[in-house]
Parts: sequence; structure tokens; C-alpha cells
Amino acid sequence: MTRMSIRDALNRAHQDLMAADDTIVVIGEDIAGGAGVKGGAELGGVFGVTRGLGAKFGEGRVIDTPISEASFIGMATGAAMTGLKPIVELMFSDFIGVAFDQILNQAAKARFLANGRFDLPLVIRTTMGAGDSSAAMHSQSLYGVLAQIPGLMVACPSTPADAAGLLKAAVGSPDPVVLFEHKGLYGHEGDVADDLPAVPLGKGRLVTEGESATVVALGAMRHAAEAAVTSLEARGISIDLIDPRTIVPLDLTLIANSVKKTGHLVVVDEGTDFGGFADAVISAVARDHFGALKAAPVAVTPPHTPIPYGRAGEHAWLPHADTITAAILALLDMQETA
Amino acid sequence: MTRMSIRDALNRAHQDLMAADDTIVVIGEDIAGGAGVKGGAELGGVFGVTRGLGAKFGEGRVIDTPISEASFIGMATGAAMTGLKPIVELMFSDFIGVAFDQILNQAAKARFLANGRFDLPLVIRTTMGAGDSSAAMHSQSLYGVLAQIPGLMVACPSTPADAAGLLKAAVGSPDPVVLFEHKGLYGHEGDVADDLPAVPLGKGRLVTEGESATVVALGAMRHAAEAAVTSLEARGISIDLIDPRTIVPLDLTLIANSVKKTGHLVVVDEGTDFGGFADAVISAVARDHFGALKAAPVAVTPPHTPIPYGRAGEHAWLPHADTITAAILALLDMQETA
Amino acid sequence: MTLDDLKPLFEKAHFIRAFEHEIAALSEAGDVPGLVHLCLGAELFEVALCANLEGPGDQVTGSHRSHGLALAMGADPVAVAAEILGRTGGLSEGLGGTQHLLAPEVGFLTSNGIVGGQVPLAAGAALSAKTLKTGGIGVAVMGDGATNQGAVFETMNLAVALKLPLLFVIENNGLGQSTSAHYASGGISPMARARGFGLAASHVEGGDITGCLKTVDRLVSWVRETGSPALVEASVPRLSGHYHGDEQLYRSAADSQPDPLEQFEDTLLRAGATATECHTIKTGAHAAAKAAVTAANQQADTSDEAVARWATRLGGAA
Amino acid sequence: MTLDDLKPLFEKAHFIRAFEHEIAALSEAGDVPGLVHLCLGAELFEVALCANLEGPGDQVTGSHRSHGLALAMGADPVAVAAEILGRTGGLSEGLGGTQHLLAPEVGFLTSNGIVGGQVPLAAGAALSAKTLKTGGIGVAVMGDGATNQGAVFETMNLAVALKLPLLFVIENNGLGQSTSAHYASGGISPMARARGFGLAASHVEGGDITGCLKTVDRLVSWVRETGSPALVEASVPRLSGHYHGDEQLYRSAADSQPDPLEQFEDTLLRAGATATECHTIKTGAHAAAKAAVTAANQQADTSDEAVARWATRLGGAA
Ligand SMILES: Cc1ncc(C[n+]2csc(CCOP(=O)(O)OP(=O)(O)O)c2C)c(N)n1
Ligand SMILES: Cc1ncc(C[n+]2csc(CCOP(=O)(O)OP(=O)(O)O)c2C)c(N)n1
Ligand SMILES: [Mg+2]
Ligand SMILES: [Mg+2]
Repeated sequence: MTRMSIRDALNRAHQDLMAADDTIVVIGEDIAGGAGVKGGAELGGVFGVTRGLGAKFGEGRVIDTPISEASFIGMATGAAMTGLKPIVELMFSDFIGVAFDQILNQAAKARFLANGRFDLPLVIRTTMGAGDSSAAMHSQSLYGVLAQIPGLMVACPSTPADAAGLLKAAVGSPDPVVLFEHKGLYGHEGDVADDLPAVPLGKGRLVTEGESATVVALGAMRHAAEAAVTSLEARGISIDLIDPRTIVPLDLTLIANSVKKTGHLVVVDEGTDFGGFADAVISAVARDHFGALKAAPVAVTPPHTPIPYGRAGEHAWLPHADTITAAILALLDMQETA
Repeated sequence: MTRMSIRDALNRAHQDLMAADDTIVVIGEDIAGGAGVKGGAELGGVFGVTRGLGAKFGEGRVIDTPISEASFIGMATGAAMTGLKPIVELMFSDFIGVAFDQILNQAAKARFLANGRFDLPLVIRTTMGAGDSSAAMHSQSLYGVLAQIPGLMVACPSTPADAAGLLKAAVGSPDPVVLFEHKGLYGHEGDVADDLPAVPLGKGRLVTEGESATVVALGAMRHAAEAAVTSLEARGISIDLIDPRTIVPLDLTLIANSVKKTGHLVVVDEGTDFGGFADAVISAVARDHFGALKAAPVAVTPPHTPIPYGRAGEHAWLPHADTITAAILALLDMQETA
Repeated sequence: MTLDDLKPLFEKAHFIRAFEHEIAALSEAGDVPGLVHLCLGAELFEVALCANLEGPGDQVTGSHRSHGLALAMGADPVAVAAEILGRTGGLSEGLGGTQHLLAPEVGFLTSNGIVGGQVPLAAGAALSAKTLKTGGIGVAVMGDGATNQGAVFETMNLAVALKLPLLFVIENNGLGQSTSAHYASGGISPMARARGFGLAASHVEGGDITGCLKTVDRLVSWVRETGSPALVEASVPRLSGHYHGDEQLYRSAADSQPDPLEQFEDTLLRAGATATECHTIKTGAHAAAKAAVTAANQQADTSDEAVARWATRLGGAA
Repeated sequence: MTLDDLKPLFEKAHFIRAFEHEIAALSEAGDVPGLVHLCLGAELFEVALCANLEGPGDQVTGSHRSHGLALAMGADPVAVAAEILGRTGGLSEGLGGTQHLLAPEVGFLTSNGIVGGQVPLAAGAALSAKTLKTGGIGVAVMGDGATNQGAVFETMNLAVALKLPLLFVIENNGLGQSTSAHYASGGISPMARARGFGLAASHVEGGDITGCLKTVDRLVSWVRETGSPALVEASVPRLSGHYHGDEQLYRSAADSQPDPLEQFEDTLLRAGATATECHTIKTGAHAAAKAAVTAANQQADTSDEAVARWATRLGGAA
């Protein structure tokens, strides 16, 4: 066990993977950094996740690109069809727009269209999350958009062990996987087993165990929810906090079993208030486990607006621990007075 | 009142709008058609919706473009910021991928980022729908993806009157509107009032009235659901069939009032089985009107795969009237035996 | 090129022509589920291109109009026809269809429903060839209309910047659906524009078999040997509608163009072949094409099992 | 250009320089919510560009690095600073921020968080000007890195094909974040590539005020008069990090470049201005910039009311 940040865990996972498998290449903007610039040190990606990879594995395997997301994500997809295992860094998930055809129609559908005649070991790592005033085009958490698209696997790690483990699982997956890393969590530390074991796609984690309600949250929201759970403990309220870790495939069994016990469901989602992760989970539980619900399920999401820049505005937009606490309390009260 | 097809109703609405307002321009591929080709007649769009507009309003207002969706949708967005009212035809909604940044980050967010200092009277008309073996990249119904994005209005007409009326409302809206026209419905006929009145965004329609269940469906699924409702009538089962017509904003009041009466909810959605329109409606009703539900709500959607090409495969993929009938019956039985 | 080298190409080109006619006939009979985009007019160029390639080391990606390319690369004609017909014996059991032909086994990586969408994918094949040192190259085939797509321009730059062994191939038939290439590209030719990106680029006439073979050979060799990208623009006629059934009212009857296969036949005759020989080759090719398409048409429709299998595999809602 | 014509430009350029320094200082003090991309090195070129434009007939769109452009077009400096600081008196009440400056009232249509995203929008302004016959033009300003984006290439072609009065402006500072322009574009200059699209294109040096004014004037007039697009590439140094606080370890200390504002001052001195005059102008500009930024910094943060207002307007979930 070592304590390290999500950034470092991801970096180590890259090192392990690349050392073990020559067919893994890393592709993106400024990921070695300084391409064509005389002198100076390696940048290692704007968030430092790929630091040192260029020096260690060479520019043939750590490929700095022009600002051409459509073509390099398409290139990575084509490379995954023909023998390589590319890990692409898309600097911000907000930039999926410029590359969306290659994701929606090419990467997501290729294996189906080939009827499985090839694997598509493509991994797209990207970032998400508000909270640092990066404004409307550098803060979105667009996993809900990608989760709608058949053929893509989508994961959102919230701890160093999960980040490294999901990256390993993603590289080993026959289907394309998009990993959403929360910008605000890169420095978040946790214990990691020395061999950074893979975390299977589709397996959620029960973060805290309790009786009163089931709270589902991922990414930064998992940590906000954890803080809410801690504050509720003091009042004698115990919570099943579930971090599903992957959205597609989703560990509905874990969620359903918990709701059967608690009868109460709260889903926290930084992504979208309409037709995203929260709605998908609530709908699935309402459809398949209606009888288990003792009260109306609750979604804690931002309002339906682009993400504001100014500090107070952005703070008002984001769900926080206290918003989550209030939502859980309201849900439980509602039941008591029902 | 005149009986006409959706295609003709849309064409007439264009004519009315363009004759009345010089600032309306129509932009897209082959919408006049034959640009730069000697001799020959006007094409009027690959589905014939814009037929005759080029001859009537001239190439300055009916603008054939290169196959460059990102730049012409962006151009239309910029034009809407500066005094024009562009109606863009995006031939198939499957092509949003190549233009997605201009939709996700530019058109959707512009008014918010300007804090309302300009209107954005941009209309994007596009097509959707499976059923004609157009395969995985010409059949998708991607309204669920766009409905997630704050700042966009999304509508899906299913009748000639609604198609013309929603187009008129869209052109008059200060916010960008995306209209999804179902390819399979262009020839669908219905009665249309002679002045083609605008249909307000956000107002659903109660298509049939009944007691046993609330069925929500739009686009081609509304017609499949109508057939299902008719077949159930014979068995003495009556249904509130709601065509919400617009997804954003959504007429939840109409849906909720119906569920309060029937206690049963079925949502039919050709779009996606995960985090799309069906999940959004079911989640909203479960959250806000939990007490009104007498049984688990039901989603009738395609499976989570790209759209198959071959006839039998595509038929198996799509929801049909009999699938919907079976779902409603199962829901009502379930209640009886509960 | 000797006569003996040319004859198999002539045969293959006619096989493709006849194959497309058979598909067209089945389409009219209601046996083809989707709209088909036939390659009539491009057959000569396509066999000349693929004569210089060898899968699976070389990998070609094509557009919506790729029946001929898949066949020219050596995909099984019955499986190609069955895919176009949406049948169980199709390349992908009929799940993909006419615009989604995949035969990576023989070097036809994929065709595409999105104009230009196939082009970055070919850059990926080039990257694999380079990284894995297979000696192969990537080939991105597209129409003139596709050359106005952002992803295509980006890939031209990317291939230059990263030095990828990638051949861009433009089949310029002067039209993108109903819009002229001249209008859509502001009068600038694909070749001229490619040179602005720093690409080595040449033009060929799609009715000139020896010119096509020579130029393709030169460019393919150059890409293979230098590991750098290049572009070839072929002028080909579009001998039929955008799709089969397109009435083409936007096009005047007067713009009819010579048929490359007749030009090919003239070349053979000039090189010493007899009319009878040519006739025999054509008849044989036509019969073979008819047999393949007919065999495919006897197969059963795609099954719901194939769909169910993918639904289970891909997860999604419970 | 007389000395009297140049002095206000010198003043404006120094105002922008000082404004950026004030923002940098507030950033270090923790008063700026987001990362800021300063335009240090491009001020001269930007005032020369905007001296030839007049809003709202002309409309400019810019990149993430647009503080200077918004100011050069005449946006209210307090409102620009307040937007960058995320305050209630910002251009958009602080909802947009440093990368989203909108002042269409004065001809600065929008800046952008997506590299190249602003370029098609400027084509829209050009289309409006053309259709509504306002006599105005659209201007798309971007960095060298943006010239590798598909939407930018597409817009070049679109502007040529549709004959739009659109000026493309490349501020080539040799770097896109940490990547050299030379690497990213395979050694091809933006101007050379633009010519491949059939665009009239010229290059200017960002330290040469008279050259910048003359060339921009010529191209702007050409676009305005012919209604056709053109491109100008300006070489400008990036005098600081990609964003303020960027340590630039990827860049060697040796590649320092001359400061265009010093070159501008030399031009003034050669034209007969005195050192004292120059000093007075600079001091005045610096004081004015400081006053504007300080006033903005006294305003309150964006409010949750502004957010709530948009949530109500835009609908979404119940
Ligand atoms: C991104 C995108 N836009 C539009 C279309 C519709 N479409 C299909 S083929 C075609 C014309 C393509 O022209 P070209 O590239 O010259 O190929 P050709 O059909 O002439 O072989 C168009 C507009 C599409 N499939 N994808
Ligand atoms: C589509 C997209 N890709 C990447 C980024 C991240 N990014 C922001 S600025 C920048 C470099 C831009 O370089 P250039 O266009 O030369 O402008 P400069 O910063 O030099 O002014 C990058 C990569 C982005 N904002 N949008
Ligand atoms: Mg063509
Ligand atoms: Mg730059």
C-alpha cells in the first residue's frame, strides 16, 4: 500500500501498462509537451498525468498532436482496429464537440458494424468538473451524453486506486472506454495497492453502509456525498453510499439491493438535470424496483444552465455537501410525515 | 382546413415565414440543389421539404453549402447573433457529430454567455428515425443527447399541423431550437388550418383520453402508440395518450395531471434506453408525483445497440404498436395481481 | 504493363460493374433493404488502386460508395452482396449494410455513412503500420464532396505533422449529391488544396488504365518507402444517380461522360486483344457477379438473435 | 500615418499592456476566479487591426486570449475587467468570464473557450453583413494552433465558396500551449495553407506598426469592397506563459523575443516624438488601466440570482 494522488496513480498505471505492452501508445495535446520547441523540460500533459512518459517510452509511443481532436481521436480508433492499444488524452470533456462524430459514429459503432470481428481497445481519458471557475466550456461533466451512446463504456473514478484500476481495465477491454477524471480530484490522495490492480468495469463500490437511505454519487460528487453522510452520522442517520464507478455498464444490482434495504434513493449528479446519469438511475430503480421505494426518489443536480464563471455564481450552481445533506433530510422527513 | 403531408406543411410554413420576414435565410446541403450544375431542376432538399424556395427567394436566401456542417451551423449561429433568422437543414441528425461543438458550446451557450444581450433565433431542422434500413449512421433519433444540453430547445413534431406550427414557433423563439423530423413521417397526412398557426413550445397534446394508463410518445412512436391505443380500446381499455411535442421545455404538467388520474405511466422512446427522453420523463414523474403512481412506470425503448441494417434485425430493434400494447397490458395486469 | 497484366484488371472491373447492376436490379425488385450508392464509373480506377495494395498489411477505408473498393481489395463477393442485402451470410451478418462494409481480413478496414468519417480511421491504420513496422500503409478513399469536411483537412495536416504512411485518394466525380464540386470548393481542386498542406499530390484520369496504374504505383511506393503521406486525385464520371433510383433532375442530360470501361476496352484492343477475348472476359465476369449476388439473395434476413447478442454484450439499461 | 495618428494607438496598446499586468497582479492576489491567458506581445497588432474596423457593423470574434481585442474594439474596460473578475458589473454579470467576453454593441461579437470555435461564428457575422447589406465585415481572430482545427479549414473553404466578407486573422506566436507551430503544422505556414484554399493572404510583423496598419487596411478594404474573404497572418511574440502562472519549463530561456511595444516606441521616436512624450502617454495609459481594473475589483461577485434567472428561462427538469 502506498498513499498517492489520483494524478500519480494514473501516471504509475500508464508506466506499468506501457512497460508491459509495446502496443500501447499515448496520444494527445502537450502530453509529452514542448514538441518542436528547443530546450526545456517535458510538460507531461496540462494536468501532469503523463509526465515522464515521453522520456521513457519515446515520441513514437507518446505522440504529441496538433489541436485536431477529430482526426487524432479518429486516428486512435483506426489504430485500435489494427493492432494498437491507444490511450488518448482529450484535455477537457467539453472538447468532445469537435471530435464527436469520431466518438458517436466511429468508435462507438465499429465493433457492432464489424459484428465483433475485431476488438477495439481504445481508451479516451478526459477531464470534467466545475468548481475552479473554468467557465462554461472547461467545466462540463459530459458523461451523461456519452452514456446514451450504445457501444461506449463510461467510467468516472473518484479515488487513486479506482483511477489506476479502471485505466487498467479499460486498456484490457474489447470495447472503447471513456474515462472521466475530475479536475478537482487530481491532487486527491488515497491508499493504493502496490500492483495497482485492475478494477472491473461494471462493479460499483459501497463506500459507507447504513440503513436510512441509498445515496448514489460518483466523481467529485462522491466526496461531497461522503461529507454529507459523515455529517448525518452525527444525527444518527446512516447511509448506504454507493459509488458506481462505471456508468456503462452500471452496477444496478448493487444499487437495487441497497434500495431494497433502505427504501430511499438519492442520486447526486454534477452532469445534467435532464436525461443524464441521475435520471437513468432513478428511472431504472422506479421501473424495476418500484415496490422497494418507500418515498419519491430524489435527484440532486445543478440547474439547467451552462456553468457560470464567477465564484458566487458557480458555487450556487454546483451541488455541495450541504445541498446533499438537506436533500437526504428532506427525503427522510417527507417519509415520516407522509 | 387542408389535408396535406408533413413535407408539404413544412414547405408551406417556410414559404409563409420567408415571405413575411426578409431576415429569414435557409442554409444547408442540396436545399436548393444543383448548385454549380448546368441545366436541370431544383432538388429542394433530399426530402423535398425546401422545394421551390430557391426559385422563389433566390440564392441569397436559400444557401446551398459544401458538406461542412460544423462551419455552416456555426455560420448560422453567428448570423443569428447579428440580425438574421437562419433555418438550417441538417440532413440527418446522425451528422450532429461533425458539428457538435457549434451546437453544444456555441449555439446552446451563446445567450447565457451574453447574459441575454441578444436573441438567438436559430432553428436547426434535422431528421431522425429508423424503419427504412438506413442503418447505424442514418437512423438515429438523437433528441435525447441534445435535450441534455442547457440552452437548446428541442421539439419532435408528429403531425403536419405540429410540424408547421413548431417551425413557426421556433423561428420566433429567442433561443435556439432543434426540430427533429421523422423521416418515416414526411408523407404522413393530416388536416392543417389554413394559416398554419404557431404551436407554442412546451405545450403537449392529449391525443386520446382515457382512464387506465398514461402513455407518452412522440415522433413516429406517437403513431405506433396510437395504434396500440386503438387496439386496446377494443378490449375496453382506455388510455391518455400524450404527445409532448417538445422535449425542452417539457409539458410535465400535462403528463403529471394525467398520471394523477390513471396511476400508470408508459413512455415510448425511439431514442435511447439509457438516460434519454424516457428516463427523463419517468424520473421526473417518480420524483415529483411518486404518490400518483400505482405501479412501476414502464419504458418502451430499443435495446442498447447501434441500429441494425437488415430488415428483420431492424424490425426487432424498433418498438412497434404490438410491443407497446404488450407493455401496457403487462403494466395493467401487474397492477391487478399486485 | 503487358496485356496479360491488364486482362485480370479488366475482368475485375467488369465484375464490379456487373455486381452493381445486379444489386440495382434486386433493389428494384425490393430485395435490398437500404438505399445503395453504386460506384458505376469508378471501377477502373478502383481496381488500378487496389492492384497496388495488399491486405491486411495495407488497409483501405472508403465512403458510402464502397461496394467496388471492398470487392477490389478482395472481399468475398457473396459476403459483400449478402451484407448489402442485409442477410445472415453478410460480412457482418447484415448488421452493417451497404454503407458499412468491413473486411479488414483482406485490407478493407471499413466504409462509412458519414462523409469523411473514414479518413481519420485510415490515419490510424497508417499509425499502426508505422508503429508495428508492418511495411503496410493506410489508404483513405473519399469523394470530392468529402474534401470539404473538417476531419479530412485535419487528417491531411496530422499525416504531414506526424509523418504517417497514408495515401489520400480523392475520387472526384464532380458532384456531391446534387452539388457541383466546383461550387462546393470555390473552384479549387482537391489536389491543389492538398499541396497547400505540404502533401505530394498527383492527378489521374479515371479512364486511363495505364496512367492510373503508373501514378498509383509511384505514390504508393513513395508512401511505403518514405513513410510520408501523399494524395492522388482521380477524375471519374458518376455514371448514375447519387443513389440508385435518384432521378437526377438537377443534372442536365447533356453532361454525359465517356465510360471508363469502354476506354479500358479500347486500351486492350490497341494493345492487341481481340474483341472476342474482351467479350469472353466480360461475359465471364458478368456471370460470376450474377452468381454471387444470386447466392446472397437466397440467404435469410439478419436475425433478431444477432441484435440480442449485442444488446447483452453492450450493457445499458437493466 | 502621421505621428498624431500613431500616438492614440500607442496609448491604447499600452493601456492593454497595463490592463493585463493589473489582471495578472490581481490573479496573484487571488482575486481572479479563473486562469487568464494574457495577450502580452500582441497589443500592437491588435490595436492596428481594430483601428481599421468599426463596430457594430464590423464584428470580431476571438480566441481564449481576447482581453486585448475586446478592449481594442472599444469595450468598456471596467466591464471587461469585471467580467474577468467574475463580478456583477461584468459585460455578462460575470457569468461568462475571461474566455467569454461579448461586446457585440461595439463589434466584439464573442471570444471563445474552444480553440477555433469562434471562426464559423465570424462567418455568420459576415453573412449577416452581406445579406443585410450593412457594409460591415466579419473578422475571425485565432492563434496558430487554431489553424489546425477542422472547423477553421471548413470556414476558409466556406467563405471562398459563398463569397463572404470575412477576414481571417492569425496571431502566430509560434506556440500552441507548449507545442510549436512548426511541429503542429508540419512546417507549413498558415498563410501558405490559406492560399491553397484560394484566399488572398498576407503576412505582417507584429512589431512593425506601419506595416501592420498598411496591410490590415489593404486587406480590410479588399474584403469590404469585393465582399470576398482574405487572411492576414501576424507574427507576434508570446511574451509570457500560455496562461498567467504557466512556468514554461518546456521553453528555453534563450528564445526571448523583442517587445513590439518597444519597437513601437522606437518608431515614434524616429518619427519625431520625444522620450518625454512617450513616457507621458505610457504613464497615463497605465494609470487609466489601473483605475479601471481597480474599480472592477470593488464590485460584488456574480450572484446566484443571475444563475436562477437563467434556470427559470431555460426550462429543463421540473
Ligand atoms: C457528414 C455528412 N454530411 C452529409 C452526408 C450526406 N451525404 C451522403 S453522400 C453525400 C455526397 C458526397 O459527395 P462526394 O464526397 O463527392 O461522394 P460521391 O457521392 O460523389 O461519391 C452527402 C452530402 C453524410 N453522409 N455525412
Ligand atoms: C478544441 C480545443 N482543444 C484544445 C483546447 C486547449 N487549448 C486552449 S488554448 C490552446 C493553445 C492554442 O494555441 P493557439 O491557437 O496558437 O493560441 P495561443 O494560445 O498561442 O494564443 C489549447 C490547446 C481548447 N481550448 N479547445
Ligand atoms: Mg463526388
Ligand atoms: Mg499560438
